[in-house]
Amino acid sequence: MVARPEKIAGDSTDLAVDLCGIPLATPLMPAAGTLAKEALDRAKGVYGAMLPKTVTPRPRAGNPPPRVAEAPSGMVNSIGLQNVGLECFLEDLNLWDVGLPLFVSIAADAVTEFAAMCERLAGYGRVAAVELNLSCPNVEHGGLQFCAEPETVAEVVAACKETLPEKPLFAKLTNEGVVANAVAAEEAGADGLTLINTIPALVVDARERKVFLRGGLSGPAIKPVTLRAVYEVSRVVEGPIIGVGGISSGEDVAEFMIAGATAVQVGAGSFVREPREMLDEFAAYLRENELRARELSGFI
Amino acid sequence: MVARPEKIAGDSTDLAVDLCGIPLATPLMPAAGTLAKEALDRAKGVYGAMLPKTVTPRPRAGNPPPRVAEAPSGMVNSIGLQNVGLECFLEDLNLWDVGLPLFVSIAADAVTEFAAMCERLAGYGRVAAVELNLSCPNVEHGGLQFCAEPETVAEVVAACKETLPEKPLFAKLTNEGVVANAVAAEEAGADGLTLINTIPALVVDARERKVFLRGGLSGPAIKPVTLRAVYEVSRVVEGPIIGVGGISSGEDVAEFMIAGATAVQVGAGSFVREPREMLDEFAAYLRENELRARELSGFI
Amino acid sequence: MTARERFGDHALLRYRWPGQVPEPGQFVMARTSTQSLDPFLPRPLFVHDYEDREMSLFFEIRGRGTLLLAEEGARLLVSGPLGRGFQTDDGELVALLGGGVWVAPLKLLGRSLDREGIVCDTFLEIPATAPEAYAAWISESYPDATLVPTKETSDPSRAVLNRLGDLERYASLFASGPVEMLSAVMRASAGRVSAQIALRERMACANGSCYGCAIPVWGSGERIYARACVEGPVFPAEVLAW
Amino acid sequence: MTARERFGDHALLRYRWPGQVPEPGQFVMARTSTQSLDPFLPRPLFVHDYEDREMSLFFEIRGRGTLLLAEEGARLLVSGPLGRGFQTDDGELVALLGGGVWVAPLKLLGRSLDREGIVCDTFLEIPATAPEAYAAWISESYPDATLVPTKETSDPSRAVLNRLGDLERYASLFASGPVEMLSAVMRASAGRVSAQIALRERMACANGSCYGCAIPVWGSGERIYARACVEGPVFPAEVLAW
Ligand SMILES: Cc1cc2nc3c(=O)[nH]c(=O)nc-3n(C[C@H](O)[C@H](O)[C@H](O)COP(=O)(O)OP(=O)(O)OC[C@H]3O[C@@H](n4cnc5c(N)ncnc54)[C@H](O)[C@@H]3O)c2cc1C
Ligand SMILES: Cc1cc2nc3c(=O)[nH]c(=O)nc-3n(C[C@H](O)[C@H](O)[C@H](O)COP(=O)(O)OP(=O)(O)OC[C@H]3O[C@@H](n4cnc5c(N)ncnc54)[C@H](O)[C@@H]3O)c2cc1C
Ligand SMILES: Cc1cc2nc3c(=O)[nH]c(=O)nc-3n(C[C@H](O)[C@H](O)[C@H](O)COP(=O)(O)O)c2cc1C
Ligand SMILES: Cc1cc2nc3c(=O)[nH]c(=O)nc-3n(C[C@H](O)[C@H](O)[C@H](O)COP(=O)(O)O)c2cc1C
Ligand code: FES
Ligand code: FES
Repeated sequence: MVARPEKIAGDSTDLAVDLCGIPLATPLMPAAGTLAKEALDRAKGVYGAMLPKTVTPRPRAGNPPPRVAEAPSGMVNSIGLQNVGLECFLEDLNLWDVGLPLFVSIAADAVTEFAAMCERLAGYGRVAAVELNLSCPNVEHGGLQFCAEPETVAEVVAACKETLPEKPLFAKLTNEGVVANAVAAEEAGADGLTLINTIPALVVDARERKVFLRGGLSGPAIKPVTLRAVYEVSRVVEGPIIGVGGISSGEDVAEFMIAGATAVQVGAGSFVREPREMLDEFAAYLRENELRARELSGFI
Repeated sequence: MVARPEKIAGDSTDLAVDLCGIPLATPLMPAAGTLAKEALDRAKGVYGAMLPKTVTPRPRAGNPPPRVAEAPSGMVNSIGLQNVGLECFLEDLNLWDVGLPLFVSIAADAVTEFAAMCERLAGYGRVAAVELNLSCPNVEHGGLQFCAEPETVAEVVAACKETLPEKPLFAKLTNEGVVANAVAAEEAGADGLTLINTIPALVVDARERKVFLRGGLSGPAIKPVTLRAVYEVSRVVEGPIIGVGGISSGEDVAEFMIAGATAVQVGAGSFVREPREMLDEFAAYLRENELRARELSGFI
Repeated sequence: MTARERFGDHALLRYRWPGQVPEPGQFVMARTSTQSLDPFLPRPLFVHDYEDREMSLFFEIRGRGTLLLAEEGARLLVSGPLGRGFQTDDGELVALLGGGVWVAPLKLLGRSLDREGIVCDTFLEIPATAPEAYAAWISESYPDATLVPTKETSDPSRAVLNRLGDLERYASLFASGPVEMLSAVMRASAGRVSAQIALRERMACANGSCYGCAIPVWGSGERIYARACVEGPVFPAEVLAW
Repeated sequence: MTARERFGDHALLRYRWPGQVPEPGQFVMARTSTQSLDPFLPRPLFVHDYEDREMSLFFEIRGRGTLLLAEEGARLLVSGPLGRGFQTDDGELVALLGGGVWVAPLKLLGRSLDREGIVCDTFLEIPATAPEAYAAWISESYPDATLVPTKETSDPSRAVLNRLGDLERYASLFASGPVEMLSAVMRASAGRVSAQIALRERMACANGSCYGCAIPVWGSGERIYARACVEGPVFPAEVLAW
């Protein structure tokens, strides 16, 4: 890992990037579901955009514990989208006002609900962009994930683009079938893509001889898989890619941008290291290589 | 990780399992491509079966270096199936004679070639079973992997079963689409399944700003993903599953069997720890829990 | 790092702590390295004691994380203190109930009650199976505590409560022990005496972000999930929806 | 572990080695922990020196693995010696050519040539950029060596060769240095003098199993891949298919 520089990030380095016309002071932002109001102070001066946990049309209690388990160089989680629901979220929208462009991540049980949420968000000027969490079960299709097939991905994206034409729309996909889904999303009108969500995983408790947790794997363990997804997709789509999965250092940020990402999100990595340190490391990397952030993305 | 027991494995513990009628003294075997002739001594008294690197119809030089890179809790490799080809392999077959049932892993460019290899192997009584490496490119289908679709999986398995009806046939699958492919393989006549092959991954060299390696991820990093595959597939197939992916301790072996595996393969883990230690740990686990190996598999 | 002691499979770490002064019942996140990504997560551990800028942790060696923390010569990286601890406002007689390694946070609690001039009776369960060294250490570090060996009763979870006798004598109960003991205290205290209970749930972020450390509680009549790392780890018994 | 020295971003580790006696040019696999799965792979390092059951490694701190190995107080876990080293059978005048950190294996080679009564001239490239401490250490640990500062020439890769002069004087050349230097030696020696070259390629298993450490060589007229960990790391120049 790159050593921590004396200078703090930004002052001497051009970290700014542009995401569908939204100017970001740095290419880092929180991954959906990994930065809560209680920890907002970590965002200031570090992140280029704000992204709260996925919101659903109605409040969700979430899954019973255990919800997290450790894995080699990573963790498995099954939170169950615990959230207060769209209306409460919108009432408290100003809580997320930290002077950063606000991305809102949404999920729903049905295509029509996705579209309705976008329509509701259209009225909020403070919302800079919307991220569609397509890894949630599609109740109309027997609980199959929306991103299980390119057809449903296209369906959701098209419906949302129609009700929310004026704001950039990011489709967040899982690794399985990512290239086909990415193409489908872009053709249906997605302005950008967020790659990737957690990878389906299982943790077994050998002592109790039972399944301990069925959830999604994230953290450094999945970094090589995410980099592959970003790289392959960047070769077949036009729009910008937000890379997410396994970032825990400034060098990781550089790797994702080199592989084809315009910006990155930090999730599990922010639980074990300060995002500020990652940004400092990334800034040091840019200085050493005499590059500006925007020059790095899609280097190969 | 379980502490190393005083007793050495086996003497007090019943480690034996049965795989399609093939008795294995222990549920451990090498993962294809991770144990060469030079290291055979590690197999004796540890593994329940022998499994050499995948053989192809003709010799293959393999890929230019670099072929391996480290990843968080794992490694990425792109060897390119370097091997001497089926005929040389068969000439030196006795090299693999260490008193263990011999599994032979094969790969080919076309369905007909798979079938021809099986026909050739039929004559060799010393070959106990055949593992079909379906993660190799299908030249007839524009280089798409054989396990890219259930249809091709079924096609290869059926063709091989026809030319080699008398030996157990194991279909080795990748994680993508594993459940559908597993069902297809079993319906086409596969006696068992090997889950899983490496996960497509990319390693970026940030210093040089280039792709360092495009290959497959293996090692502990993928263990939760592999366990999930074994678990989900074990719920929909009848035949035995050989679990492979991320095993580096005796507790890992137990976890795979609890999740639904009848036996396991050790790959990258054997590069960093002695398989003998893993077996000792597994034996200690069985003693602590007063279980025999065969009682453990599919516990949940 | 000023001291690292081992009692069988338990360990006590002492180190200088120039940082924020901990409340009793708060916890820290502890790890041994920043270079390695495995074990990935730091481990949550209650602040066992704190005085004169020295903090200590008392824990059971369970798996790799605690094993590494207890290892001779290992580095110690601590962040905290975190969470919402015991609320000790009412100045009368209170009772401290502990069991197993979970007695850990009660040392600092006893110390601060003392400082506030609140009298407290301390009852600590000692499992019949507890190793010699461990039992010896407990009686030494909790000199005023009544030790309750759990063979004494058929129902270990109630052992300490039985010994406690009439609950109404106490302004409040403070409990940290095995889950069975905690739920027994919860039930017994209901509607009779205020009780505060120190809970544990697996954690990842420890700052409220991941929603991983879910504890079922009553929120305006509904059963909802609170986060042990920010709304806890200490909860009033009456809000718990176990 | 008997000693751990640092010269800028280079480190020297000395430790007791009761195990198998190493040949010059052989390597070991070194790591600092078995508890942690990250960094995952041990690091291949040439045996720098060996005498009286004491082995040493000399390496450059490149990334996390070597950083951890160089860290004060870190454990050291070593397996080996591994691979096929320098073959020193013919008893005449030979030349040792080294450069950068890759001079590492030449210390033990010089020692065993000495023992076999083979006279050797040693030429070591010192990059113009080399830190003071490093240069000082080199001249101290290779007292008889001719140091060749690479600013001396426009083509650093040939610097050592130029200094060497007439190759035919030597029965064989033994080279370990930067890749450019090695290929220069390979070309220059072709058909004139036998040369043995110490190569590096990324490794995983280090026992021949993974086919990861591929080195292109000529095998019965064809360009094939040999494995540096078992057929190497030292190769006769004439078999290399660079
Ligand atoms: C707020 C809080 C305070 C705690 N204070 C203490 C303390 O003062 N002393 C102490 O001994 N322990 C305490 N724990 C539990 C401690 O965090 C776990 O024992 C530790 O994380 C286990 O890590 P490991 O790597 O050793 O074991 P792992 O290998 O992670 O797991 C080994 C076993 O430990 C158990 N375990 C793992 N994580 C937790 C967890 N978060 N909570 C409960 N059990 C777990 C599991 O049953 C697992 O089988 C506390 C936990 C929390 C949440
Ligand atoms: C047979 C053999 C003998 C070696 N002997 C020595 C020695 O005596 N002294 C010494 O300083 N180094 C030696 N090396 C190189 C050494 O193994 C690497 O520098 C080390 O693995 C880097 O690990 P790291 O974690 O510090 O760096 P990493 O974080 O793994 O990588 C940092 C950089 O090191 C380079 N690197 C990584 N692995 C290798 C490798 N296997 N070979 C070459 N470069 C690599 C890469 O360019 C990478 O950018 C040897 C390598 C081999 C194969
Ligand atoms: C605790 C936790 C909660 C998450 N919640 C969400 C969520 O609400 N919506 C979503 O799209 N992704 C969610 N994710 C996935 C992350 O946004 C991210 O895609 C994934 O974790 C990979 O990134 P990482 O390796 O940096 O964690 C969550 C991940 C974690 C670890
Ligand atoms: C160096 C290396 C070479 C491999 N070669 C093969 C191969 O020839 N055929 C095959 O089916 N799988 C091959 N694999 C995949 C392994 O058999 C195994 O499926 C995978 O590595 C996951 O197991 P692991 O995590 O224990 O390594 C190889 C893996 C590695 C690391
Ligand atoms: S540990 Fe993340 S919310 Fe409590
Ligand atoms: S490192 Fe595995 S074959 Fe050489």
